[in-house]
Amino acid sequence: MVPIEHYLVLSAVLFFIGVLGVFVRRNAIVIFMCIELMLNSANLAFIAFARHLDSMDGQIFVFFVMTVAAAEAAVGLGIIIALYRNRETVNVDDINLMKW
Amino acid sequence: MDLITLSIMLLKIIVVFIAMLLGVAYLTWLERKVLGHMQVRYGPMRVGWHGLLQPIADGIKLFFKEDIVVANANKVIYVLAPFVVTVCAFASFAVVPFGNELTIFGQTIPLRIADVNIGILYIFALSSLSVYGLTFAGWSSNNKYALMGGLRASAQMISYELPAGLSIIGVLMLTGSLSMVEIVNAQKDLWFIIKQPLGFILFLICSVAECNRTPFDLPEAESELVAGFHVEYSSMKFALFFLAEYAHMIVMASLVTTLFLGGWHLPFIDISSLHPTTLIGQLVVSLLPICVFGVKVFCFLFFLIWLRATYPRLRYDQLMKFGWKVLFPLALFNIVLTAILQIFNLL
Amino acid sequence: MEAILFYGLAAIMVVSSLMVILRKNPVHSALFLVLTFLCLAVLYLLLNAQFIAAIQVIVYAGAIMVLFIFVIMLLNLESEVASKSSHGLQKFWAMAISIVLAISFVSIMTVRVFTGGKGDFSPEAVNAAGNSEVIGRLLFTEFLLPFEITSVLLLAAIIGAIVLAKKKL
Amino acid sequence: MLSLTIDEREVDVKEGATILEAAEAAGVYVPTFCYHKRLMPFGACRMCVVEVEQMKGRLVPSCSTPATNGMVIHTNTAEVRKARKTLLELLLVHHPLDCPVCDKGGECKLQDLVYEYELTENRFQDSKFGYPVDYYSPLIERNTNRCVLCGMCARVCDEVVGVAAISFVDRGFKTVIGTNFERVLNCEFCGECVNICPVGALTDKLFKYKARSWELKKVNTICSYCSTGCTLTLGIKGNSIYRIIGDDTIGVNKGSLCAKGRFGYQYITSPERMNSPLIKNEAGELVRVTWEEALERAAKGFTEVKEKRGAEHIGGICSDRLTNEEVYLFQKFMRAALGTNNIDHAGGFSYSGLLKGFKSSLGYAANDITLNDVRCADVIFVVRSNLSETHPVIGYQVNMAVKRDESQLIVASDKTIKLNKLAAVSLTHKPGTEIVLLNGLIQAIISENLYDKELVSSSTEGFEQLKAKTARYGFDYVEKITGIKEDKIRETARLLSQNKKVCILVSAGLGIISDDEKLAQAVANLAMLTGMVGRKGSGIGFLGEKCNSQGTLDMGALPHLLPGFEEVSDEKARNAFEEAWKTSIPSQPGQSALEMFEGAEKGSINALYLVGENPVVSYPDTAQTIKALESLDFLVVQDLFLTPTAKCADVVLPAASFAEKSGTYTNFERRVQKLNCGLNKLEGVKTDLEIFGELSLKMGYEMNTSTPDEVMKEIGTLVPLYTEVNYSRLGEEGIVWGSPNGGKETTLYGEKLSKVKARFIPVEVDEAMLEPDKDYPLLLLVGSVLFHSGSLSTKSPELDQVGPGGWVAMSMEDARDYQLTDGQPVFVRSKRGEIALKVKINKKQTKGTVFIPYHFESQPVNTLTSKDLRPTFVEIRKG
Amino acid sequence: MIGSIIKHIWALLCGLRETLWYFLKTTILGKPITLMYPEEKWTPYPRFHGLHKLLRDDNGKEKCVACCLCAAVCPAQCITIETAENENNEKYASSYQIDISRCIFCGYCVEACPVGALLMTGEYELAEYTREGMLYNKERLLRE
Amino acid sequence: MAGESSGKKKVVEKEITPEEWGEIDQIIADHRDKPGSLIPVLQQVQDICGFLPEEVQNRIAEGLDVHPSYVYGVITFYSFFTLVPRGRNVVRLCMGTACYVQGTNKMLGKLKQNLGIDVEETTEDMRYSLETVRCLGACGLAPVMVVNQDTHGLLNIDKAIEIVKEYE
Repeated sequence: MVPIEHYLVLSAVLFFIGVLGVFVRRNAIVIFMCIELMLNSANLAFIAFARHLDSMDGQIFVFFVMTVAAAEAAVGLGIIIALYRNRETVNVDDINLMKW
Repeated sequence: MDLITLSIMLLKIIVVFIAMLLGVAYLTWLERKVLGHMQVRYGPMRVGWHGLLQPIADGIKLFFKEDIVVANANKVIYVLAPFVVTVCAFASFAVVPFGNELTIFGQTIPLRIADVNIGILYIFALSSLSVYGLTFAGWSSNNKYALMGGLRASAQMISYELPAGLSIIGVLMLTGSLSMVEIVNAQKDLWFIIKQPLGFILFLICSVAECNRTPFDLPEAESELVAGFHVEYSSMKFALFFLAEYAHMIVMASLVTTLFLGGWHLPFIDISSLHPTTLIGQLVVSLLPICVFGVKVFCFLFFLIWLRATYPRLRYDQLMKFGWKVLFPLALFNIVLTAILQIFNLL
Repeated sequence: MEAILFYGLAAIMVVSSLMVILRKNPVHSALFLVLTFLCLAVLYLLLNAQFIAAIQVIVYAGAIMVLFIFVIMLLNLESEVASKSSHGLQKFWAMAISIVLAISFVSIMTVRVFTGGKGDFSPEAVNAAGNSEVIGRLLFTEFLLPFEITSVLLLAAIIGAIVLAKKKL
Repeated sequence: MLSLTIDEREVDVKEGATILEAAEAAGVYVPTFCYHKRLMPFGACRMCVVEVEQMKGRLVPSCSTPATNGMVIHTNTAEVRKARKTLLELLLVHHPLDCPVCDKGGECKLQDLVYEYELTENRFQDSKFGYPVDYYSPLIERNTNRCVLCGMCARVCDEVVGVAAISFVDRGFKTVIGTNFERVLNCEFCGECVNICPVGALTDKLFKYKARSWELKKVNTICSYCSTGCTLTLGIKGNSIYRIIGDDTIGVNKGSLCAKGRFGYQYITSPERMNSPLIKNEAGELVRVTWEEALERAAKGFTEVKEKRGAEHIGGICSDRLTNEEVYLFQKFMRAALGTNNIDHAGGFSYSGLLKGFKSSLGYAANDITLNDVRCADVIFVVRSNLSETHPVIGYQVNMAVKRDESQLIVASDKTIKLNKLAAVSLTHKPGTEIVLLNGLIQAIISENLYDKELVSSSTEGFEQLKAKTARYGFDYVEKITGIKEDKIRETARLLSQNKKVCILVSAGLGIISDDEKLAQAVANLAMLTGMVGRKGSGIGFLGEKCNSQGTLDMGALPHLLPGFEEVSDEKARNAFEEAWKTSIPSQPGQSALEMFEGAEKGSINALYLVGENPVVSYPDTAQTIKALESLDFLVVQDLFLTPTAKCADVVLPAASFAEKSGTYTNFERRVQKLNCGLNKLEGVKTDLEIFGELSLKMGYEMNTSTPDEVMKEIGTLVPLYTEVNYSRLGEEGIVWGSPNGGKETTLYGEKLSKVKARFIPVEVDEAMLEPDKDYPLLLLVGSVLFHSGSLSTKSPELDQVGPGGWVAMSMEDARDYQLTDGQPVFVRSKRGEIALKVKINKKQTKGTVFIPYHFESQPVNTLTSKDLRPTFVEIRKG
Repeated sequence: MIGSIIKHIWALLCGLRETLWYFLKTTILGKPITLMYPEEKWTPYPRFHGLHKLLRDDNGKEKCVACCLCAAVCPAQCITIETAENENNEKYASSYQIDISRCIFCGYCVEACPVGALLMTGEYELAEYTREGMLYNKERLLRE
Repeated sequence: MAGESSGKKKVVEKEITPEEWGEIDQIIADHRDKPGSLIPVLQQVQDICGFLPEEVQNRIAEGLDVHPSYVYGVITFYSFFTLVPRGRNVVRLCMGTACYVQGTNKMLGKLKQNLGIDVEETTEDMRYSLETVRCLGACGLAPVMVVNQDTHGLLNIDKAIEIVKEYE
């Protein structure tokens, strides 16, 4: 039985890799993927706690998180496509105007 | 897990794998033969009696062909893609119950590789993973035809996975379980094709689309895209795609059989209730479900080939429109209908 | 067995998630992310959450990531050129994150805060009833309101996505 | 000027033009069979009928109806078309429809018109003629079944060529074009009839069944035989010439050709052509080697001689068949790369008269008339020139001038020649007495005060001297020497001096003795006296034997002249060349060809470079020539064939023929014309230009020019005469150097000799040397004949067939005296040697002379001749 | 609306019936239209454009007069003729060659022939192992 | 052609005597250098020799500076000139339209039979030559026959034979 701490550490590592990615990368899609990674690390923590506490709530939460992630992915990618169509770039440094 | 269980498990895997390979091989032969006859031709005739050795000849030919890796391809992904597809197709069969139980030498062997309680989800998960194979094959070839084929394939599979998934909700509602074995057992008396005719038809159509078969074979529409996502593949890599496609067909056939055609059950006769005393009798009773299952799978495969011989290809927008605007609402309608009927205990 | 599986998978996940942010080619990033998710799905299985594992594969790997890859291929993105401006920023954030990480490591490993009363859903109980069944029941009883709200969210997302992505309405 | 309307087009034409000519001027096409620009209107075919509004009620033949002012003509009305169609139907009644095997198929006028008039069926039916086909005439095949009786062949043969070998025979339905008693053809075989025949009745035998006309690529180039400079149209398929035709729209010849030009091309594809360089090995045999080795060897040989003995011990002789560019590079090679002035061409014989005589008298070594002047002349004086054989196409012009425009022709010749038929005055003199005759004419003109006093006094010098020297050539004396009577001399003198356009034509190289120089001076005297030179349309034509006789002079293949007639000793001129060539040129004039051969024997010449020259056959005194060649240290011969001379060589380099190279030839008119390369070079040969360039490079001197175009550019910068000449300006007509605007503006010497200071140089000959020996009573004449010129033509089997060698022509009287019959084998012997030949009795040969053509290797007539430039006498005995 | 859907579905079913019908017919009665080629030969139609043939006249003399019209009209330029004169002063083709690998079997040559010396036979088995084998010379074209 | 067809016919050999050659040369010499003199010369020569054989033609051609083929062409053009010796009496039968319909064709056959020669041939005794002409311009007298210079009209077969017989 792996102790829950290990799961949590893994979750934290993944989360911070995601954070780092968001800050480091300039490609909007990759940034978006990093956000997904962060969500998943959170999910891992949820599931680990659910297992640890013999509770189902964590899994239910993950279910909701996934739903939100799916919605977010749909809308986010829609935005990126719209952006690309207008600016011909997905580099966030180049997308620095509020309006165009 | 003792050693015997493990070895039996391994044996099952090997048998099923070899059966799949042979099935695929002779499925190609069957397809060519049936298509030929439907078009008033012979089909393969030269290699072996009525071309029976043709699949082997084809296999050898494919094996010995030059393996080309396109110059500007993304090498890793290019090589990876066919494996992804093949693995997904073959792995799906793991949860299919192709028979009841084989009792031999005192051992009771369930005729399935694994009974997972989310079996149906497992299959869906794998089929959604196989999308990667197609997409990457198309993308990594660095060829516009391949890319178009790959995009079409993934779009088509994603679109049709949805109505497919929804159309079996009815079955799941009736069964109350995601386990394949449970689903089969729930049809002991009456096949779900009777209880879920709409679901069956929807799933039938979706499964054809999932297999990328005519009339939904847009990903490899040769008149427009040369050969679709695998246009740049040759030799064994091409063979793997080929293998995967036909394995996928067999999986889909098994799925339809399991979900709607009662799996290994015979109509009106409950095989599992028979308990013959002789060894031979036991063997027959054990193997009969496999044959029943096989016949049903064969029928569905024949149906797929029959479709191919009959219908022309759809246009891409028609395909998408049909998936989203016809099948999707109908599947939802089927769920609602099933729910209502179940509430009033009519099913 | 379980431990080996966990550490192996954890290693793969860390490496592949690092690759997600290190590879220049967004397609590679996406691929590694898929690998991470698949490993995560296995971890879920280890954590006795079969349904979530399946959903993880179907939704994350099968749908969301496919969408990502779709978009990447559709936009035919070039490999990213490292921008100089982010360099200083990177150092700063690496520093910041490592500090936060270190703090969390220490806190997680040393301060055993995660103790509490056990719930009703022991693995045995869940397996007896069926994982999906349990989740289904909970969703339609205790969590009915959030569940319904989610559907509204999804509807909004569908409409939003269409509005955003469609060239001409 | 007349103005008329043809098919709604207004057109102005000259008075006297026919309707057809007017239509041509208006650009209206009228079909014809029997009309040809070069011929008189005949009106035989009626194909050219047109409708004239003023002449309602009938159709008029446009080729023979003069146009009148205000005529309104329709050439393509329904009625006209109907008439033409009916005519075609009638022609097709007897015409065999064997177009598939007819060599005219594809360029047949009848075929074209039948197609044009959409004649799909014939209302008239009759049996075909079935006359026997003349398969037996050499070179020309006559199939009278196909004849449409346009008569063009007979007319061209009569009107242009002046032979009339064929004519209309019989009458009514049975009329055919035939020869005398339907024998095989025995004519000049110029092929003009073949060229002009609109259908397949007269066809080229060489071309028979070889190829279809549409398969042939047509390349216009310049003939490589005589100095007329005719434009040939080669018919090329694959890499060989299948036929040669004349295109009547271009060239000085306007489509006319002679037998040599038309049929003498087979030497190009002769199997005897060398296709690899040869080197003499230790054993003294010539062995095949690569170009690299051969050039290496040649360069080494020259270098050795140069280093051991000095550059002045090397000599070079080129043929006057090389192009201007090649001659230029040759002399540049000799002068710049080797550093010697020992350069000459054609044994120093060809054109030497023109060179020395004209240059000393008139300042230019060039003619100042054009072929058109000959055609338009009032009086043509032909001196010692058998034009119809040596320059047949010029002969055609003379023929037309006399027959059509009634020019007066004066022929001074030592035997009866073809032109005598046309001559107003025939001066048949004793052999070798031309100069006496000319002096007699000068004396007559001066004594009768007929000379152009203004010109003589203003532009010339030495008149008094001339007058004094010629005073002794009284009529009696001249008659005694030449046999020409006083009245004929007087008539000639009057004709020459009282007409405006007078041309004198003289041939080079026909002399019994090499008195070309004196003859040229005598002719120049006569011309200056009568004011011919410097007058437009008049002048002297000194006709060279080879295609580029003039150009070879222009390009300075001479021991004492640089290109453009600049003296080697002239420091300023030499410096210009030295600067351009970046080398130094010896200031001393080199040795001439004959001197070089003499020097070879004496040891003052040790290496020779012979380009296209075959001295063993063509130089006098063969025995001595061979001796000279053998005493050389090193000999390089560059030729098409392995000639007897080449067999003596240390290095033999195979060269390309005229059809295989580009370049320019300068004809006797000074017209520089472009050769267009038609064939790919024979495997293993190089053009002379390439050889000179590469050899020079091997010798360590770089020419910097590799293509003819570049060479011509260099020539243009160095030679003022050729400044105008560059390839982009050389159209199909070429450029006449020294005459801006293509010769339209002025003559070479300028109006009234304004450009030069002309000098009378009195000439006299030693009449005594013409007295025959007792032992050798017959005077030997050598020269070229109709079917042969130089050794190339003898390599063309078909020409050899009509003009085989191995004969000696004798007069009937001599033959009777010696009791010889035609074809009898005899030995001809002189002091120097003896050869075996067959007798050919020629009625036109003058008594006391024999004639032997000098082209044939099989009859080395030069074993009889001497180098001392004195007449050769021979005796004949039966073999 | 429903009616039209049913109609369409019926049409789809009809299609299925048709293919099944052929399948059964072929499988049971076994009369496919396939020609088992090397064993069974196809009989070309009378106007099939196959290999050329040079004809001889009644006396056994070749009809070709070497007019080169076939070579001139050939759009693929696959006919090469060398002409010569025979002992009767008649024109004949000393060499007549068709490069069948370049021939497009348009039949213009046959139409162009003024003496009817050329014919296109039903010969369609023209595969060869060498390029040289695709060059049909006069002897091969004159074959019976 | 003319040359060939004459080969089939009976040709009577006749040599030209040296005296005749002398006369021929004289005629040529008289007409030399006069343009257009060929036909008169030919006429006079034929009067002497009775025909114009090849050697005579060549002599004339050479003498008048014209090509032999031209002479030959002129001779073959005019039916008056003959290449073979003619008989002393030349019988010319009109084959013009008027005469023909009046039966000269039959008459010709009869004459041929009677004289034993074909058209344009000469009897072996050199007495008769038979020729046909197109029209003599005496259609009013049809059928017409001309013997030497005498014209006989309104003939029938017997009359014609009678007339012919009168000429020696």
